[in-house]
Amino acid sequence: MVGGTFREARAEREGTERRVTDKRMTASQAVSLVSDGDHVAIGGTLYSRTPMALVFELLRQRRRHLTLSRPLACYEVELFLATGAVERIVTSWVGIGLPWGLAPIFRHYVESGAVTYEEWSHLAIGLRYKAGAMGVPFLPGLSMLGSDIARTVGLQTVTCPYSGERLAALPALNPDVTLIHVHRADMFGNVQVDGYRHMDVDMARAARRVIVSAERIVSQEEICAQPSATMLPHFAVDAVVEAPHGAYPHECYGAYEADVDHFDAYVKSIREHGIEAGRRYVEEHVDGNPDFAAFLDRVGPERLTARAAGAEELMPR
Amino acid sequence: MVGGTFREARAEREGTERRVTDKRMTASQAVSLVSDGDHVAIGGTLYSRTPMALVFELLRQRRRHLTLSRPLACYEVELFLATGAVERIVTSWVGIGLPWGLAPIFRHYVESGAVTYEEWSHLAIGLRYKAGAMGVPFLPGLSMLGSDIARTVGLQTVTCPYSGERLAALPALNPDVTLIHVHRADMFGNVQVDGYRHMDVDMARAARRVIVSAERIVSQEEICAQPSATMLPHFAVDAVVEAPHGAYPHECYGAYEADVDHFDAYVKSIREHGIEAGRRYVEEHVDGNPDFAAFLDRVGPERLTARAAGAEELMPR
Amino acid sequence: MNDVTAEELMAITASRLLADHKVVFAGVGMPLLASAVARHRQAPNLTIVLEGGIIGTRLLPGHLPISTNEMRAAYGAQMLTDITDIFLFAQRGYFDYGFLGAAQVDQYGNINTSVIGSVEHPKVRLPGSGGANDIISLCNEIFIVTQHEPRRFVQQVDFITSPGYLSGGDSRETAGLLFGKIGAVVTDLALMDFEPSSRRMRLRGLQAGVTVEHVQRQTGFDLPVTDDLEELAPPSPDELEIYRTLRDGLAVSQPTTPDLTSSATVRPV
Amino acid sequence: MNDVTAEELMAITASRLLADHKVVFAGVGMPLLASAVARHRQAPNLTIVLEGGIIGTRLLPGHLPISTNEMRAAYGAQMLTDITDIFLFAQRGYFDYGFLGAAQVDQYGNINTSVIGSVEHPKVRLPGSGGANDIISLCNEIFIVTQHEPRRFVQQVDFITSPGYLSGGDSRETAGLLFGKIGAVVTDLALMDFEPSSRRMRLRGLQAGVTVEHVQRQTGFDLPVTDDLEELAPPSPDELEIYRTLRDGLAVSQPTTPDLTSSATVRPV
Repeated sequence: MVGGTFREARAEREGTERRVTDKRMTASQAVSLVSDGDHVAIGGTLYSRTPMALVFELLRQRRRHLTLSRPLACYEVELFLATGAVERIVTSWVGIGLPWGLAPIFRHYVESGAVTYEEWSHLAIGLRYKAGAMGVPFLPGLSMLGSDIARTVGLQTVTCPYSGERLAALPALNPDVTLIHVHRADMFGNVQVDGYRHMDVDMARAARRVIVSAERIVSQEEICAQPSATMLPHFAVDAVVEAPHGAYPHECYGAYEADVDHFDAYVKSIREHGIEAGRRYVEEHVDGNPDFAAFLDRVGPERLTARAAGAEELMPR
Repeated sequence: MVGGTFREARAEREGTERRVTDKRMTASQAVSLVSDGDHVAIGGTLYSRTPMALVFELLRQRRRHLTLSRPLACYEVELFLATGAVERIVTSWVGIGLPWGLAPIFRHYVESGAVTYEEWSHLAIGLRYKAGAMGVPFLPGLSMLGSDIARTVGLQTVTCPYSGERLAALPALNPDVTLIHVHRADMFGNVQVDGYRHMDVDMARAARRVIVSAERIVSQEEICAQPSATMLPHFAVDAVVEAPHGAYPHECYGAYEADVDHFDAYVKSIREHGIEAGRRYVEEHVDGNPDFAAFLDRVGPERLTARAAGAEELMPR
Repeated sequence: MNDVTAEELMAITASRLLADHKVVFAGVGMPLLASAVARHRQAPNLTIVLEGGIIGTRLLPGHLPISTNEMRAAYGAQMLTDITDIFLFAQRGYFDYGFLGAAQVDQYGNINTSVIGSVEHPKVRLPGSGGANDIISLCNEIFIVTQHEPRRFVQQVDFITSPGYLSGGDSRETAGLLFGKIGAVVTDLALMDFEPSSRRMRLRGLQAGVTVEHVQRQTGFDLPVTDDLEELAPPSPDELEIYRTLRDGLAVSQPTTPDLTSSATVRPV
Repeated sequence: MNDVTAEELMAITASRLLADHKVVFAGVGMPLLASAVARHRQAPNLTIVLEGGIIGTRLLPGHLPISTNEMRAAYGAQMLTDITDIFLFAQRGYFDYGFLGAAQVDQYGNINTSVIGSVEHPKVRLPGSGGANDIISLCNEIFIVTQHEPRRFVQQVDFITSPGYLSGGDSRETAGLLFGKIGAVVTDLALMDFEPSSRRMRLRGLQAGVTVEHVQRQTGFDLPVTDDLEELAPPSPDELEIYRTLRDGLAVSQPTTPDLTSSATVRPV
């Protein structure tokens, strides 16, 4: 299992400055907060509200020896694997999506033993982030018990001092850096999202540093107009990156649907060319553009507009 | 400490019907779900979003041997005490509000030993409801430790099986019935509130039965138009009572401020006449009216309108 | 009936397990489709919950979700929250049914979606648990739907990702899994349940035209047959129309007004 | 200075403890008022958090809240959440300061707001902890503000509602309170802190015109004096105007644009 003690996590949090200051920066500046060997948690789930603008920048900067954690991981993990950036994956599921079958690059690295896949249940990942966010070293739960995933990760149990019941003890997961993508943020880092929140709140509050990319940078007044919609306060956020369509080709609730054609093309290419195709994807889409906006330009406005229209159709009215 | 085991709480929850049906009823019908000896949790906090229409009905029905729990309790607890309804109070604070000093009826019953005040810290109450809501028998925390309140309630500790740290173990608190007041509910019991949520979510999900009063009954379409604002889904709610101004004389965020003049009059009267004034309050304001709407009629529309205007002035715009 | 696909057969048979006014925690794919069919037929008040933080999804016909974490899965929902919160509802006992697919299932209903071979030296590393371990551990009654093939129905799974009855008897409870039972396994050939004391899987019903022998040949372990073995009704035209319309997107009337239809629950187990 | 009330003196002295760009978890009453004064003076980027689920309150002058759970307390907030969530932020280490009043405090900074007499046979049953136990256990540095009277400053509190340094030395840590320190106690007579190893309260500063002897007479235990005892500056006209305007409601300009004022922090300890 990864991570320091919860005392260290607390001490780091205490020692962190909570300056109310303009935290806007480029993705490149923000991602420089990530060091080789860090545990990076990637917000959203599967292909929903993944901070792709930040993920692309992290791929570009070619960090090494990373641990990556997520609730459910999608093809972005394959890109980190293919470029040799990651040593350990902590999640409950790795794939691309049901119709695309198994993820071949993931299979290669994990089956060969080159990379460790630390598999927990979905709720276990959630409770691990939540323990980290709550500032406790573990939380009790009732899943994982009796399974081989419990055995593989070395799950411990804890006995309730009142009822005598034995429960699973999920150890706190405190990422070094958490990346999330949101709908709105002000320059100080107060952030709001629409729709489901995935595990973003706990993942961010468990972390040592938090980088947020946002569809829109708004005024503090706009945040304060709907204070109940605020998901994280400024003092839980270290960097704010403006990134319209910043989850593309993944979806952003209410803003745009996922681009499944993009996944199709990716999967077709890795089925034909293997790991090399993963590297080529990074060369073409990440290294081949100066920044994420340039990548989106090459995707083209028609495609982005169509995904936005698809989202619009699914919204309550 | 009160309450059955978490296994019993789970078994009750499993056995409960989750019918999607019209759950609207009168306060009188709804409150008949409460039995003598029950543990009743009262939603909101202090004088904010207290379900007063339901509280008045519970006072009218003169239940006996109740346990009452809340995050912070206000003068409503004195009314239950004065009418002999309550045996035990589980909370972190009992008063009326800072300017009104100590609560004399509360003092009388607790100092004489007639009623037990089980005092926990504010967070401890929150984690106790949360443990109940999460379906676990306890949650770990880092307050209460070293204090005499821990000693008095028999707080146990738990050792983290990973770090070896010793933490406070807050035992699950599963009320028999939770009463909450909300801004909007549909007839099935999907409910939404504006502003802060107090501990309503955990308190409701920890409970065996949940009674909701609502400022407005709305269509399911209105709920579905803002699904992220839904605080409890229909299957966590057993009864829905329409109660405009249903938190009066307490506040309801965005709708009306508290009526501090009403508190002034109450406090003046108990300072002069003691417990008897508490009983008289119930006779006059509860028993003296056929229902809560009639009580509000006697309060008068001018007073209600003024409190609504005060609320309007404080809202973001 | 030649034109009924195995997937249609499974989804429709499975849909009949779901009674009205219940809450089902559905995995994506067949479990979700089966739940949607039930909602359009005998269970208009069925509440479908998805792990993506979604309560009360309605689905837009022809725009079915690929995952449990996307807008299509949230269509028409009454409540959107977060992932962990959904599982905590399950842990509290709110969810009558947990509904899962399975890559590999054994005679005690244990599911493997982690690895073929050993975890140390995997032959195939599968995606992993996702929410399956939690759903099977926390929901009140579990239904499993999968294709009936010998490589899927094995004596003992290579790896217990999601615990059924573990090694049978009371081993599930002993492991600390205090709640939930594995109610049924539905396939394109049969309906199975579990013997109450040994907790071994047994044959309860046959899809139309399927023999006990055929089911046994497609099963990697000995499958006892219950005394009251029944033949399952083939998908009705009505069921097929609902299924296909959901999938392909012609208009299906949404059961938006609960309690108007109170058709008796079709529940073969 | 005759017209400065004890409450004004305490709130203004306490307000100077708060540095800019910090997060303060404030109790209602004087702690909140002192925090608001700081925000309008040396700490325009101070974030005030209240246990009612409120982050970043601004307060509307003349409409001060009576509790931490009401609209007046939420005025201008950046985030509204629930009560437990606020305390969990504290438990994680986000809150630089915890700021409390006290009915009774002892030489180790333990606070009693539960009972005068014994809990079994109370002379006076006080309201209880509220959030005070959690604030003092979980925030990074604690400030206590209260009136200086012998009945409030006792050798040993009747009941430890909210643990300071317990019985001194490392007893706080030993009890499992791993974090936080009691930074200062502010009264209408003096400023106190705690000796680093014994953790006993000591006199650090005197309000203008107050003698060591007077403070000692008003204190129910022996109060050592630090070598660098200082005289605290009396409230400035500026501070008094801010305080009174907040309380009474004439216009005070809101510090809405952070980082434009970067006045040096006035911090006497």
